[in-house]
Amino acid sequence: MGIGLIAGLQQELAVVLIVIVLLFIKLGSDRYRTETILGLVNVLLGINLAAGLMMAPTQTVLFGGGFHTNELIILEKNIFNLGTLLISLQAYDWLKGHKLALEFYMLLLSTLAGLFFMISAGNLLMFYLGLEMSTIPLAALSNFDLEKRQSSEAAVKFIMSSAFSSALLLFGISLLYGATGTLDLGTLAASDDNLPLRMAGILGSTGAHALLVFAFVLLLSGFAFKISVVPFHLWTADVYEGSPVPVTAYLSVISKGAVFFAFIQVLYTTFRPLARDWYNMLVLLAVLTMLTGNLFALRQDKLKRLLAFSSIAQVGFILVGMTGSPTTANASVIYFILVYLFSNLGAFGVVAVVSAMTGKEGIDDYKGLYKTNPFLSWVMAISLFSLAGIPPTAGFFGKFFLLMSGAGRGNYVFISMAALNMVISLYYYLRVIKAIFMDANDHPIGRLKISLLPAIALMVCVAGVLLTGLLGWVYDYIYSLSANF
Amino acid sequence: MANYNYIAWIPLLPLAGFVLLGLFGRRRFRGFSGILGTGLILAAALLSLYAAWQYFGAGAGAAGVTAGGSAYKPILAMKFTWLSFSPGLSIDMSVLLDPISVMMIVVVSLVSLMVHIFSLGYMKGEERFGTYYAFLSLFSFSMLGLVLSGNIFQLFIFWELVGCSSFLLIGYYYDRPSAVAASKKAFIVTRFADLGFLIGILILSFYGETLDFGTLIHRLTTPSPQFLSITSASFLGFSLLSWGLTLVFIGGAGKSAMFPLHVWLPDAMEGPTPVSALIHAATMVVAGVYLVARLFPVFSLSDPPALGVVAYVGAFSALIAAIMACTQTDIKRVLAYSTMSQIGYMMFALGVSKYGGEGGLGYMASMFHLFTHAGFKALLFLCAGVIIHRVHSNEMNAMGGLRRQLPLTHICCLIACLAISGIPPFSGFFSKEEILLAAWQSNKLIYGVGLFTSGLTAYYMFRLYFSIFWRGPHGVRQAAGDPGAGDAHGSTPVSMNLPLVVLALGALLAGLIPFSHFVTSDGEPIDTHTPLSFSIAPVALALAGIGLAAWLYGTMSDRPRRLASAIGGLYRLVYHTFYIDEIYAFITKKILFNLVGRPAAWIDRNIVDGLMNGLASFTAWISALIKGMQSGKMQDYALYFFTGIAGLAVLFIYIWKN
Amino acid sequence: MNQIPLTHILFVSTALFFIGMYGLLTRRNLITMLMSVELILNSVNINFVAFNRYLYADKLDGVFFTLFIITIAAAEAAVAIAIMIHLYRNLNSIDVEQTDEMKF
Amino acid sequence: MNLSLFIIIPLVTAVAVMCCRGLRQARWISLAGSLGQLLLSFVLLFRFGQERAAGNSSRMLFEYRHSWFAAWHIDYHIGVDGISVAMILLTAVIVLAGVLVSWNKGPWSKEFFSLLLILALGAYGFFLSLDLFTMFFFLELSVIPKYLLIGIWGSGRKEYSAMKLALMLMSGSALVFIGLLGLYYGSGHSFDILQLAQVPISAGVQRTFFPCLFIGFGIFTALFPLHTWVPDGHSSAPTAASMFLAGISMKLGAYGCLRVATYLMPDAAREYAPIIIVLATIAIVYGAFATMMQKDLKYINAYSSVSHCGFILLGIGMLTRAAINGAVLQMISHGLMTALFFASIGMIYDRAHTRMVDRLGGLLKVMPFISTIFVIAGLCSLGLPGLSSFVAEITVFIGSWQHPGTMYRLATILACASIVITAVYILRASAQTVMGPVKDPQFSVLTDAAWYERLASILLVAGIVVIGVAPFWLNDLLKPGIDAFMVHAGQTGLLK
Repeated sequence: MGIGLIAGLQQELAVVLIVIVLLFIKLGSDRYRTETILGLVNVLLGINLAAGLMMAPTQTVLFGGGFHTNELIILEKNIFNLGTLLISLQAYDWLKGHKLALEFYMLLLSTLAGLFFMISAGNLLMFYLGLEMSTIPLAALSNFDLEKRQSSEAAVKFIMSSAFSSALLLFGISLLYGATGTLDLGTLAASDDNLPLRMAGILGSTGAHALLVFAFVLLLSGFAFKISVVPFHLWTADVYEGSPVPVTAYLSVISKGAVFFAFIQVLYTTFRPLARDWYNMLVLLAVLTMLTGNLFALRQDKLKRLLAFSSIAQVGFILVGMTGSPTTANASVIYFILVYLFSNLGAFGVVAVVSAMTGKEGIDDYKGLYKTNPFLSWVMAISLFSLAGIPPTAGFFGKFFLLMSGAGRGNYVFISMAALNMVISLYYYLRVIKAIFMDANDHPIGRLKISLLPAIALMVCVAGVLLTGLLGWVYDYIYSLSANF
Repeated sequence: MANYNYIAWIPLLPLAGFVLLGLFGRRRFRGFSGILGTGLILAAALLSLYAAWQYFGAGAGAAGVTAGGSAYKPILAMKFTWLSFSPGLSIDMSVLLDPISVMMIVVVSLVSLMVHIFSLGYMKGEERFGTYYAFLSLFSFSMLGLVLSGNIFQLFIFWELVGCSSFLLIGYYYDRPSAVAASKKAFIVTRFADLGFLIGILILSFYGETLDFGTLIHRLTTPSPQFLSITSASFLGFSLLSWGLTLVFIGGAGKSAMFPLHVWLPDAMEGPTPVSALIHAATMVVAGVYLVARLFPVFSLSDPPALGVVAYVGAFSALIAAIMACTQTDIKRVLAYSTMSQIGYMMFALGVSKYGGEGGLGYMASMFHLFTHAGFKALLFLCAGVIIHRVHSNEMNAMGGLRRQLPLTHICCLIACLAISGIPPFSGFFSKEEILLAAWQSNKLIYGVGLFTSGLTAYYMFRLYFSIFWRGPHGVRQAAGDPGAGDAHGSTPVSMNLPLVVLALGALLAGLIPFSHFVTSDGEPIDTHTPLSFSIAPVALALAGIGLAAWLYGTMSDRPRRLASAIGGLYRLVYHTFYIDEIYAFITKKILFNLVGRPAAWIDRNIVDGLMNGLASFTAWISALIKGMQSGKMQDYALYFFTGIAGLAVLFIYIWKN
Repeated sequence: MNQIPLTHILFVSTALFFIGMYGLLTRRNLITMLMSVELILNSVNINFVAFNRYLYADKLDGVFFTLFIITIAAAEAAVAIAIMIHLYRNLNSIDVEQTDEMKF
Repeated sequence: MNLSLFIIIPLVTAVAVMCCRGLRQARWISLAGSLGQLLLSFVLLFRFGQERAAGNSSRMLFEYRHSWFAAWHIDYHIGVDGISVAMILLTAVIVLAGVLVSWNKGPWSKEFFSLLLILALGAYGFFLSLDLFTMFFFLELSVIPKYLLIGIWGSGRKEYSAMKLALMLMSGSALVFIGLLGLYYGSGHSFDILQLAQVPISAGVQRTFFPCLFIGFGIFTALFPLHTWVPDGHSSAPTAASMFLAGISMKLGAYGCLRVATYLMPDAAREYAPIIIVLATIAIVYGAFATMMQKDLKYINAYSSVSHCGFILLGIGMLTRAAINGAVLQMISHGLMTALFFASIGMIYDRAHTRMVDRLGGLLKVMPFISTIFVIAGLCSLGLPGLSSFVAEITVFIGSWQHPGTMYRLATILACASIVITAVYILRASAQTVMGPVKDPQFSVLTDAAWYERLASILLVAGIVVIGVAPFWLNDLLKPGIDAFMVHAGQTGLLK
């Protein structure tokens, strides 16, 4: 066991190790200046990322099937390591003045560990544990702008909504368990056509199918809540708006992305028998999500809230991609999440820097930004173009492949809806661009001195946004990993 | 076969002039731009004369006339494909020599040369002297190209180019709003006519499957498959051949200022007077006649109805223009209407003609009249130029008694007036006699119109003549009382007098050329013999007209005024040229602008674009409508959440079952 | 075997679920809402235990799951209450209706 | 010959411009870059002619293929035929002219030039692409720079116009996108134009996706009634952007309609031809009438662009060889003409600070060069022989007329009639602005064009005149491409 355990759990262990190190530092003393601690943490995270990247590809199954990992999952985790590092770098300015920087990292990394377990989960119990392990610290993180009322409000909304949602998710799991007698994701898939024998005895085969669908809907709602699918999305905007910017970024990219990875695995392996049901469900939800997200985003005046709704709309697009065939769906979704990570973190990075230095978060405050801060403006613009799917940014490729994957099913009305939504979404992204580049402002944001670490993060984001798409092998690599998915 | 390649240089020399003067005329060549332009056109004129000599004279046996007969055959001196559409259908740049084109290059280059020379004096000191010569060269190039075209589309190209150069020259005094308006009007009216021409070309070329004149005429006059297809296809009861030819004629009518497309010509007199002489009297305006003559075999042999249209439009235009000319007081306008009237003669002469042999008298007469008219009308305009130069006014009422101050001009003008009135032995007499004879032989009604018009012509021309040179001395006073005029233009320079003399000689002698030996409908020379008795009526009428004019305008009197008030309403109607301009203005301003243009612009801004903006507003409206969903209250969120689950469950378990 | 039928137990758990749901949707006090969520979790627990006992007694998956749910619920409640306390400091109230500063 | 240079040179120039300091450096580098492009395109022309003369009769020359997204069978695949060579030449000319007329563009000149070069890059890439994905990539690439150019450096209601333009063009490309997906899945999973041309595409697929592609590209080329971005966009844009927008950007759509929609789905093209022709005719006539009522010079040219681009669509809809030929000629001719027009309007606006026709007047006296350029552009617009538009329009007319059928004939006649209306509005505009007495005493102190403006104008006029005087040269270049097109479209039977 020993070595195998460590090899399989390498990434999780690394994260936990960092948490423990931080814990020791905390226990040791508070001699260290915050800057030092931040530097150390970022170095540690960098090492973590490097270690993850250099990790030998293994195919491991642990805990009696409760935990599994393979090359694709390792890649996913590496993506999140990278994302966390970027967020951590961007948070530098904010954390510098925060007295609980260490706690922030402990909670953040616990969350990350939870997400890792969730992605690797082989059964529903592990999945649930991972999910909660990520959610609960995140709720605490939302509250991290301690003096701000909005931050508390966001945290309350987050913890209560997610408690409610996980209760419903559990209810669904319990029904599923009742129907099939297993919690193992693989076995659930095997109970394919000879559906729930015992329940069929009680409810009849139609009834059993109905029960399964109902259980699936409940389970879906749990996922949908996490990834903000309409109508389970309502918490999103409020929480994103109220939380500190790095937490929002984390919520919108890492936590959402991880749930997507779990979700797509569950859909394509566990619930493959129900494919025809969930296909229609996804189509419906995707259209609703894109439309609602966009329509709400149109009317926002605060950048964070706008990005929140934009991220809801993006989820709709990801759902479109998810409806394709297993390989294309998987590859496109993972690729898009990678792209989305760079783009969204680019945008949030700028918001984080500006917010930490000036406290301004409204779109109007960004008027005339280009005059004073061309670098930030270009980062923002490139990120937004990527979110809008404009070439040559990676977002273009990401969206293209998502819709292309979705179109594989031949449902062109659906794809047209998605395309329409791309146009609508362009409007509000361009509003921000307009504010930054075109509008005059009497009191523009002053010339900001950007610290080294956030600057590095922003440059990485821009490089990612520009290169991930143009370099075709990134997609091809992901595709090759997904092929045996 | 003689080498005619040099013919290409005839249009190309003026083109070179245009390019050089257009590029450098403003600064570098400014000083000698007039000399340059004149020199080039002189070379072209000499080449033209040489070509005519070669074609009709010395080289006749070898080239122009085939060995067997004595007919002048068309020669395609050069040809290259300019733009090819499909096999067989291409625009070629070619040089076609046949009697009419050779005659035309001589006329065009000579008149153009005269005008170039005249302008050296007339336009001296103008700010845009170089530009003026550039435009003149452009016109000469286009006109020479037009007459040499061997391809109907090539002709169309040059046709448009002459229209453009006419536009540029009319608008030469661009800071005068009236000149600008006139140039615009000229361009648009002829453009409108060209639309007919273009569609006519499309019809003819589609069925004729060629754009080449020779092939086209051959195919449409013999029972070829193309001929059968175009005559069997019909639209609104007429064969497509009729449509095609009529549309082409509309193009010609526009350029030649036939009723009702003549409105631009009087206004075009806003241009410098030499330009009017060249373009709006001698050359460009007869392009329509030339066009019909070019396609004459088709008109005549295959489609008499279209030829009938030509005849009646020509006759009516001749008459109505002559009537209008009687009341005008602006010299140049009188001359413009007289031009229109004379072109009407040429048109109806073509219209009453037949193809080939003696029957082709009208054709020959028309060309002959074109030839003589070019000379004496250019002379008239140049005389008018001298007068205007001296008096600084176009108004006949402001002149009088100029015969002493401008003796040479007086003589020349008299010759020209006699020529246009058809008094023997001046050139106009011969050509007009033959036109009338052709009309007599074919259509008595048209003959009647022609005869009456010739009387009117004599009247209005001598009205002009007497008003300027005789009646009362006050014109003299005005001229003398104008100090500026006296100093600057005390005497007429040689450059202006020389063309007058040359053209006056032409008007005297051109009638003696045995024209029918050179230019006929089928190239076969014919002999014309007008009976002496036939000439009595027109000459008598002309003399009567002159007498009336002398009685009314020979001395200062109030006879004209009394006559005008005696016929009151009619006079006003004619004076306002039958209100045709007003009708046009009504159609364009009220109907096209207000009823079509304005609504189109409005619809575009408000409905089509409104639809786009409406889509955006609709989206915003929906967005506002659903904003309540995000109420900020957690329990509402939970309710939506729960409803979502319930909805999905119900929908997928009970309704949307798979 | 003289035991209570599974359906009865499921009925209880369903009732509990809806009671919890009702509480969650109507109560304005955050603590009470949290308690309502706990009720739902308990209904889930009952489900798990009942299914395990009645249908799949050969393995203990359901029971284990219940244990974990209880644990996590405790953790969740702890964090939730901590947040609420913090909210109370900022807002002087834990009325859910007042947490609607951010909307639309 | 390495065609990728057409993408690399603008890119390198754009980046270099962004790196330099101040207007002086920026403009010289842009000038060097765009001169390089022009030279390169002449080299391309020369090499292309050489290859063809040497008997290389393959469909596309200088092909280059590099796998891009192997998973989707997407290649970076470029190559040229005569049509693309002509379009590339057009682009190079207009970009150079655009850089020249923006010589003193400020503020933010380096951004301006950089965006302009990126636009050029998009256009080159689009015309070079033989892979639909690559093509789409470049198509969309050129949307946002337009938005920025109009929104930042524009005039009037610039933000509104820019947004409208961006949204409408994006809608167009969204439609194109759907059409591309349909083609991909309907034809055996390929985006390669040459491969797609080999595969028979079923009637159902054609019927569904032809409209998507045609309308999508049509929006770019002002297909009625989706043309409303044109007047606003053109009129608000800075001069160089207007030139580019009308000169090249609208041609992207036309090229797409031709190369993608019609070429790959000829059956559907035939089926929908009546609709296309009706819309094109409406655009031609209605656009012309709407132009007549405009007061702003830029609006005049914008609406006239709607009308003129109608000829392109009409030619494509008619599907006869000459009509298609005319459509391609019109693309090039209109590109040059409208760029010249916008350039001259821009020069006038820079000096007189107004574009309203009724406030201008007598400019010929104060700025003869600019006024002459303006008049030349106008004369070209109204189809004067010797200038390029005449050649193009006549070819379209002759080609359209070859399509028998009363409706087609009627459409042709209406299209012909529009040239009269064109004459009306062009002459009205030039009469009021250029001619007449000097209306405003302030105008009398204005200066004539500077050397860079003269250079730009002369470049464009040269293009117009060369095509107008020697169209056979261009026609020979286009001929093989159009022949191949017609063979594929199976439409050769329509020709006599």
